[in-house]
Amino acid sequence: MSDLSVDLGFLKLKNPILAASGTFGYGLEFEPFLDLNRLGGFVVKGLYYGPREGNPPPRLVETPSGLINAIGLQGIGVEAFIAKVLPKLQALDTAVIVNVCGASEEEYVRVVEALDAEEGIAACEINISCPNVNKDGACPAFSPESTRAVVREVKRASRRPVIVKLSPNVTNIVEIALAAQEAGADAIALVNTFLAMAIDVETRRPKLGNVLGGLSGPAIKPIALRMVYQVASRVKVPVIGMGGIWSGADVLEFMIAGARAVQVGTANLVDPDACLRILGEVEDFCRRKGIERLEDIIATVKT
Amino acid sequence: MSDLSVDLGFLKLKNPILAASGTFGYGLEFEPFLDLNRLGGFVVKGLYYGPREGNPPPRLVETPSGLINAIGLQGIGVEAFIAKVLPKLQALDTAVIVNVCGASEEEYVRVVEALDAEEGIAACEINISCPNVNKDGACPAFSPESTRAVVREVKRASRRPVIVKLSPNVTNIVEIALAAQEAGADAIALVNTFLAMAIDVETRRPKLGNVLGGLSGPAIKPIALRMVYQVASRVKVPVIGMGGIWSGADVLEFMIAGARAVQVGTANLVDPDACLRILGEVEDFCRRKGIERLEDIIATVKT
Amino acid sequence: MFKDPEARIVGKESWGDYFLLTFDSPAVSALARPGQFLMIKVSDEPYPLLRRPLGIHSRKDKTLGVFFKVAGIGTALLARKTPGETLDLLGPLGKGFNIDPCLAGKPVLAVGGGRGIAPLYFLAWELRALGASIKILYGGRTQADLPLADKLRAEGFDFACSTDDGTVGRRGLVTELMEDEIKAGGGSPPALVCACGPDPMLQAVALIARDKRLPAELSLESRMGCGFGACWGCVQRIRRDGKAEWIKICEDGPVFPAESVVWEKESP
Amino acid sequence: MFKDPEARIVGKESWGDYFLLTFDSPAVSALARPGQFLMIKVSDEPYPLLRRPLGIHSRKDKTLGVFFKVAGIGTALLARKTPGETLDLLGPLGKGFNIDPCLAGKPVLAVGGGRGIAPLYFLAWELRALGASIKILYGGRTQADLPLADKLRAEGFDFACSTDDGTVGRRGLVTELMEDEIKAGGGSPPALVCACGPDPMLQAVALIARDKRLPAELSLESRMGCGFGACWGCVQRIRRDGKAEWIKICEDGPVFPAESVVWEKESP
Ligand SMILES: Cc1cc2nc3c(=O)[nH]c(=O)nc-3n(C[C@H](O)[C@H](O)[C@H](O)COP(=O)(O)OP(=O)(O)OC[C@H]3O[C@@H](n4cnc5c(N)ncnc54)[C@H](O)[C@@H]3O)c2cc1C
Ligand SMILES: Cc1cc2nc3c(=O)[nH]c(=O)nc-3n(C[C@H](O)[C@H](O)[C@H](O)COP(=O)(O)OP(=O)(O)OC[C@H]3O[C@@H](n4cnc5c(N)ncnc54)[C@H](O)[C@@H]3O)c2cc1C
Ligand SMILES: Cc1cc2nc3c(=O)[nH]c(=O)nc-3n(C[C@H](O)[C@H](O)[C@H](O)COP(=O)(O)O)c2cc1C
Ligand SMILES: Cc1cc2nc3c(=O)[nH]c(=O)nc-3n(C[C@H](O)[C@H](O)[C@H](O)COP(=O)(O)O)c2cc1C
Ligand code: FES
Ligand code: FES
Repeated sequence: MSDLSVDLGFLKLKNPILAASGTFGYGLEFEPFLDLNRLGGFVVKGLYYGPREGNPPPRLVETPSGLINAIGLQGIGVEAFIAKVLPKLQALDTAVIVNVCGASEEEYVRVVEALDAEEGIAACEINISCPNVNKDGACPAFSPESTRAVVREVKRASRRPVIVKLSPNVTNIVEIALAAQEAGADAIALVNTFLAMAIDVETRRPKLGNVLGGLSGPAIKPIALRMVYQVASRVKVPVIGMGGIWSGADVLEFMIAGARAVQVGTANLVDPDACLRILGEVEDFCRRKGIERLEDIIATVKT
Repeated sequence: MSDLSVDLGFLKLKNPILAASGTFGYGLEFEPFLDLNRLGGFVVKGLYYGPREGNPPPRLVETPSGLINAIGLQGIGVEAFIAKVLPKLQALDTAVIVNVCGASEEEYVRVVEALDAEEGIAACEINISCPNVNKDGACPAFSPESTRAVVREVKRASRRPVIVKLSPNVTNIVEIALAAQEAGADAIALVNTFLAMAIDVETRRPKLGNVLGGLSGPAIKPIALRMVYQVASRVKVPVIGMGGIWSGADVLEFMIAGARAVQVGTANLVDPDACLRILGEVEDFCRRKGIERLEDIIATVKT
Repeated sequence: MFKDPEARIVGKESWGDYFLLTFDSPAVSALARPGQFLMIKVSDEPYPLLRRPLGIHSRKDKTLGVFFKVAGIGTALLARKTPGETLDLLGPLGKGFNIDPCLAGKPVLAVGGGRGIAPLYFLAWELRALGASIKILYGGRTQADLPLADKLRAEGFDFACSTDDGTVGRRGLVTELMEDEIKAGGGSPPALVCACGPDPMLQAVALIARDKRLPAELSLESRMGCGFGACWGCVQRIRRDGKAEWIKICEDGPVFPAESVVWEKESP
Repeated sequence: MFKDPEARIVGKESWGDYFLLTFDSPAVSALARPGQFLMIKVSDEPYPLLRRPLGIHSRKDKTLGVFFKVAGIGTALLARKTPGETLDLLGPLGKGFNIDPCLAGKPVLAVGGGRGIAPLYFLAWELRALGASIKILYGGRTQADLPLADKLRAEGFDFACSTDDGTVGRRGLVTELMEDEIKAGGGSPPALVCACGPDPMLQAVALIARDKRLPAELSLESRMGCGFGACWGCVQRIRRDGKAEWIKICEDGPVFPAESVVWEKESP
């Protein structure tokens, strides 16, 4: 059996497969379909401090090999999460990561502080890249300055490792990643969704209630992989890659490009047991190729 | 019969369907498959001043609903184009647009000047957005300053209308479009391809000889449409939209979002008569919906 | 709630654009209730990407059935499947109709528009088994949209239909048929109205039910990402304890009490 | 060069992973030459996106044939097509083998590796018709990779085969068989060698041909975007007038004189 564990420095994962935020509910929704403890870990749905309404429907549009969503981070808020959900997650033997949202630097800090008092959370993933909240899709991850500002405040407030999740909707992803690293990020996760749109030609209305939304799924994988490759070859902190992962081969592509771990997003919606299928495919690959330690393939792309 | 013509101000097109640069050869390759004169027009393959070798193969990778290319603008150069190809194009009754490339501002100017002496060219499309030339995919369309610089020089040198073709690999597409407009662009074309990558997990080598390439095709349409919508609602010059157009409905989406004309790219490779099939679908739509002038649907999205 | 990756198709019928597929899925079948639905994979590849939601149309021993109209690429691919092939499905999903045992002996009205008949067929069988006196109203644009009419009649269901063009049954909307029916029923109004169909029809059913003070349950549709509560993609405005909220149709629905559904003026 | 959007499939044979489809395509068939190829649409949807290139394997009146091995999603979809369905294809594309009429009466060697036999079968028929004395060498990993062996023999072709594992024919590479053959031929070396197969095999054929000063034509493969010269995606390094250039395989090839092909050390 190959050793599939990967070490993020601040966190050792059983295997590199994490379920991505917003596509895995609070984790528990998937218990009927898979054993959560077999995952490397999962990232829960984005949490603001208070509960949020989210965007008006329609919230989803399918596109060729892709999905545009404009959920708008509907959710129960951090207090309800701590009271109702976290106790159940604490019983699990896998890395639980909380995706932290905020309308301002202060809100990110408040969420992180509320979580700091609790046990059973492996890390916070700071979502500075959601395209579904501001009207034009703008977010802190659009500039190195605002990235640095949020990350610095959050790092100051948190006793936990901080993963910073970046947006792909930028000219220079490396510059943003370096800013996050400089401000203290313990890891960089990328990519969040691509700002996108669809129009119903019969009614001439946008197909999403929110007009714009975020594109995910296999359609975006080649762009996401490029960004992970660019970032991983420039930062020192571990990179968590994602965007359109659908198979074990996709995971390996991201790892060979430099990711130490990956997240599986949209695939979970289509196949609630996708993470385990994908993990199985990674295992098969290692066996077939005689790879003893999966970590050995990280950043081995021959360019 | 609906009136399908569209007016770009400097150029009236029979219909809004142009074939996109690099996917339509020098036009003549398509004569066995369709009547070029039925097109709104076509944009020939990108031309540097001199002939160019292009990138080592493999130059193409198929991805889910997409295609990554790293041709690297192999081509015959502007002199051979004028001598051997242009005479044949001059016999056509459709808008012939030349896609102009350059390694420097001076080269763009040289190409435009060489073309200026010739007849039978409706406009120049300045390609400041090719991701396949510099190692990291960078191009003038990455910043408002370099966009402005190239466009200003080209406008000064050219007696012809200048269409500026933008890159989608930027944080703020509106800012770049405004810079192009300010520097004198007669129209804005977007989008060029998305910088992308694929890795062969068996060999751990990039699947493209050039490592990085540009993603096109239906996979990117939702992102391209979003950008066209954002730009069209902010600039005064006409916008030519493209990215993943595969059907008449796609054309209508781009026009409703604000494009005055569109370009069909990758679809031409799969179906050499794609432009005419798509045109037929647009006609059918107008007939079914009782649209007398196709121009009336431009920028009518109800947000 | 299971994933059955290999539900073997054992039967197929079709009428124009309408298809009925039956398949063996013992575990899912054992739990299925009328109004619940399945998420069915339509491709092994990531195109089309998402599973498609289809109501449970019938159950017989270990076999389930779905009845659907071809609406696009996903249902078209599904329509090409043949007996012997397998379906990959999740189910049973959602909550379904509220079948109170004390409906035994009471009149129940099931109102289906077009493909909306799908879950009502399963409902009708279960209610009949319970001893309720079920009447099915089945409407469509034209006769071709009522492919199940003969079968319903042959199976002895009390049944009436309507078409927009009058090719069969009452000319007009199925909700007009519903009003006739309630009027004709006179002293014994239905103890429950169950409806499934396009939004405007459901809105009309809700109005009639409110007007006549009839309890009604509506089976709603929406675009679904997952079908099991994970993505928050499928929400509908639902009023609960006086507060209107975005509620997940896949988890808390797809069936809701008519009076709880808040209709948007226009769906965008 | 045409688009035939509706070439009706009239025949299908299969051997494990290998398939032979024949279809009516009068206009394309009328122009087809051995070594030319078709670009075949494998899906009506933009997934898989590109057409797939397949060599023309046979021609009989208005009917053409393709012979292929399932290599991935595109060929797998093609393998599911059945007689009565239609294919959407572009063809005939490329230049094909250089069949000089003065080959009549002369020995020609056709060397095919695995699916590389596809275009050689058409070539063999045409050369035989011309009066050339053709010998086919057919190699594969194992017997299952030589599904056409019986047919070639039955049709009276002079024929030999090899397998890596020795399950049938000479144990070893088809290029070793080729060397044997040339040696055995003694005084009458082939007037032309035509080869199609994986790159390493073609490289070996080119070496032998150079060594023995035999004219050889190689049919190359590469990833193709369009197949008709529009995208510059399919290039191979070819030496012409002493200068090595990236030449489009789809337009100037796929068949090139062996000595003009410049091999990269390793393909990336
Ligand atoms: C709970 C539920 C139960 C349903 N039961 C049935 C049934 O029993 N029989 C039947 O014929 N139809 C039923 N539908 C509708 C059916 O799901 C759609 O017709 C189908 O998904 C269309 O997919 P397509 O690929 O054929 O069409 P496309 O238009 O190509 O689909 C495009 C996208 O939109 C989504 N979509 C389109 N229309 C709808 C819709 N009305 N509801 C939900 N998603 C939609 C699809 O899932 C897909 O993501 C039900 C829908 C829901 C939500
Ligand atoms: C001129 C020419 C003639 C050919 N003739 C035959 C033939 O007669 N019989 C036969 O079995 N095969 C032939 N091939 C190879 C055949 O085209 C590939 O096996 C097929 O395209 C693989 O597609 P897929 O979807 O099944 O595999 P996938 O691996 O899923 O294809 C992925 C992508 O790579 C491309 N691709 C993969 N392998 C090749 C390849 N070797 N050559 C070109 N493109 C490739 C595909 O077009 C596609 O875009 C020929 C190739 C060329 C270039
Ligand atoms: C329905 C949906 C909801 C999402 N919600 C969140 C979220 O709450 N927080 C976040 O950081 N990312 C969110 N994302 C982005 C994903 O975590 C992931 O970054 C993206 O989908 C790319 O990965 P994929 O292509 O594998 O889905 C969401 C994505 C989808 C599809
Ligand atoms: C093979 C290929 C070559 C291309 N070459 C050029 C080029 O020379 N100049 C240019 O401006 N754009 C070039 N493009 C980009 C297209 O013109 C177009 O902007 C892009 O492909 C998006 O449109 P599509 O999705 O319809 O293909 C090329 C695209 C492809 C696929
Ligand atoms: S469809 Fe995903 S939550 Fe309902
Ligand atoms: S495949 Fe497009 S030029 Fe050869």
